[in-house]
Amino acid sequence: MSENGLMFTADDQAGDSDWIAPATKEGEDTSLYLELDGWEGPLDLLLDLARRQKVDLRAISILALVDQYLDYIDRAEALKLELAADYLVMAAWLAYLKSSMLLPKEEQEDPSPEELALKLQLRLQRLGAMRESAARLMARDRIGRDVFLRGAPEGLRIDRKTQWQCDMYMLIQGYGQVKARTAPAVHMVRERPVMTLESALDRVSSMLGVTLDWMTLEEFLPPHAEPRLRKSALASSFVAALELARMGKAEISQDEIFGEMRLRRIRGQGAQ
Amino acid sequence: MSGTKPDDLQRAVEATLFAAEEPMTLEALAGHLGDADLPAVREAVRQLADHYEGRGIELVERSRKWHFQTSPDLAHLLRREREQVRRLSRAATEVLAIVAYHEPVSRAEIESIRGVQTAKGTVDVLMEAGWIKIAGRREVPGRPVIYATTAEFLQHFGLQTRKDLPGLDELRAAGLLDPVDEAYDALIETDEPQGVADAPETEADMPRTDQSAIEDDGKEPGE
Amino acid sequence: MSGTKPDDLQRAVEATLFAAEEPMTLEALAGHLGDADLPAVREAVRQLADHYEGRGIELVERSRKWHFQTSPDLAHLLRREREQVRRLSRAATEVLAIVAYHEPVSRAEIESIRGVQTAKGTVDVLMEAGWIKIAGRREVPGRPVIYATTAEFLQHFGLQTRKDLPGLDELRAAGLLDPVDEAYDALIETDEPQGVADAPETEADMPRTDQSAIEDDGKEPGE
Repeated sequence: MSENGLMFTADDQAGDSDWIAPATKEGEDTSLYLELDGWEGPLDLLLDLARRQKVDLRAISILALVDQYLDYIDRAEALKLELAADYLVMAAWLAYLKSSMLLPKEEQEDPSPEELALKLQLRLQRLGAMRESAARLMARDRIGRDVFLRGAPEGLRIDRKTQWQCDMYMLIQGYGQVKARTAPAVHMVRERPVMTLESALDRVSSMLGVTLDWMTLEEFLPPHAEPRLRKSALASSFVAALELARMGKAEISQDEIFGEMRLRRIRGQGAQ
Repeated sequence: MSGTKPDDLQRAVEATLFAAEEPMTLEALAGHLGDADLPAVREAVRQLADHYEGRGIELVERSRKWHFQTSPDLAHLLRREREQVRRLSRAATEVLAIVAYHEPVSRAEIESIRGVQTAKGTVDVLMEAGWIKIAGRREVPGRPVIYATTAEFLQHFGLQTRKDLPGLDELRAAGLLDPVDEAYDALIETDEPQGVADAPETEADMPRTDQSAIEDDGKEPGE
Repeated sequence: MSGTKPDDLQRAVEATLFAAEEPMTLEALAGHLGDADLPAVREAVRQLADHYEGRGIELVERSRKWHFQTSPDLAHLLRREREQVRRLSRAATEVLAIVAYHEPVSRAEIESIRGVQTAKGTVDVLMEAGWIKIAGRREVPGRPVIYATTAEFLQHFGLQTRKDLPGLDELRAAGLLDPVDEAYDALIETDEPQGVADAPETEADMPRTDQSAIEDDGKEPGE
């Protein structure tokens, strides 16, 4: 039993109101209309049967209810109506409940049949409460049925308009930035005083020709040179010294690591 | 009441609510009226609602939003030939009531109250109508989706807040919104203070249509 | 005038006209109200129109048909303009400055002066602000649109004529043409795409395409 088939059948019977209990017309209580499609499951059928006892749901007789339900199912079977499993499961459970209720007290199991019966009653009350609430809800003044909104509202529209803000300073600053950013860039490499390797070679070799004595590297550097030129001269002169040594025109000596580097002409060389 | 000329703010509120296509909160109204003073807007709305009382149209509040609508007692004049309101199936009606009175509520909880499996289509119909929405997940194993009603639901059924649900207080007082087991325990405790020993294991008691998990995918031929 | 309770017919007419999707003639009204007496309907409509006079909405007759409408003096509430003040983006400021100093200029010329591509939205913003206008087309292949500043531009920036714009010499004197040092340049380059320097605007001047205009609309959903 699925309610899918029911979703709209209930409507068909509902007539003008949104909801009425199906097949529950007054005066039919003795011969219950046999139409299982009318119920939303066994609990719904039970609720309907319970209502027929015409007492408060808190005062229904569960035993009588069970009998009614089983009777109903029997008749449906006699008529060869196809019964959904839900209804049969409920019937079996109710039959079990009934037999436990009729058993002597001391043989009862846990949970007791009283508890089961009471809980069934509580469930029926809750379902009944929701059913009534649904009916009351549907009976309220509903938009489009009982109350109506304006047929042709003009509607509200908000147009956003932006007030742009800019001032003179921002303007000319902006222009200045464009100009500054796009001004053709001229890259100038500043002239720096250097001593090239060639001039160092010339200088060192000519100075070596003058004496046979050891001279420190520093002594080959131009005196009074400004510091940056001096650095460059030192580097170039050092390389020149190595070069002269490689050519066999000079010899180099150093007493210790990082010690003073000395240089002298190799005899017989450079005199010519 | 009527009789006095409306002031400028009242006129502006009246015109705005009249022209609006959707109900408006006081805040939205104040914003629309150029950041008007909220208490003043509230007062203007209240006076307008007073003014319209007893007329053919009325100014009502639903879920904190205000709108004009025709008076309910004139429904017979205005019902159109074509029915504007979707006719709900009985299943959908019940599910809606259960969501409204028990919210937030999971599908399993709805099914346990109804004692029958709920077709997915039933919930979908209510979602499509804009009356219920998914309100999150219950932090229990399986993290089932839970449902709650919407502002449109309140609007449609003319409820200012959920507290206005018909009979809500009575149902609550009678414990009819509590689960069966809780109600049973409460009953036992008051009736016979000692009898809780045979307390309830959950749902050992009735042939619930608990197969929802199985049937969920299986059944549900579209309608 | 107002002050008296409306009678049943007035209420019915009021509700019917409120809910109607079209203006209605007196005959249609009478027919709708179950063949009410036409003179009585006419009188009810007249009284209602009286009642609404001076309120935020009014009941008006247009070519023999009656309908409710927002009072004309409150029409501004229906089409509300919301002004927001926003600082011009740096890209737009630069474009504006270029137009001012070089007008009339085409977009290609602006781009060649700026050294970056200029989103169409940037030009649109300046047109919307009313500061630049299309001043014709350059008679070269492609006949590009050329832009010039407007009288509003002069007014907004407090200039008598364009000649009052500071010259390049003055800009230089003010340090505004100083070569930007490398660090600053780097800053500009990283800043620019996000438009950090320029207020909360989306458009930057890097090779963005023209969607800025669209995006501006797309955002800011009404409330």
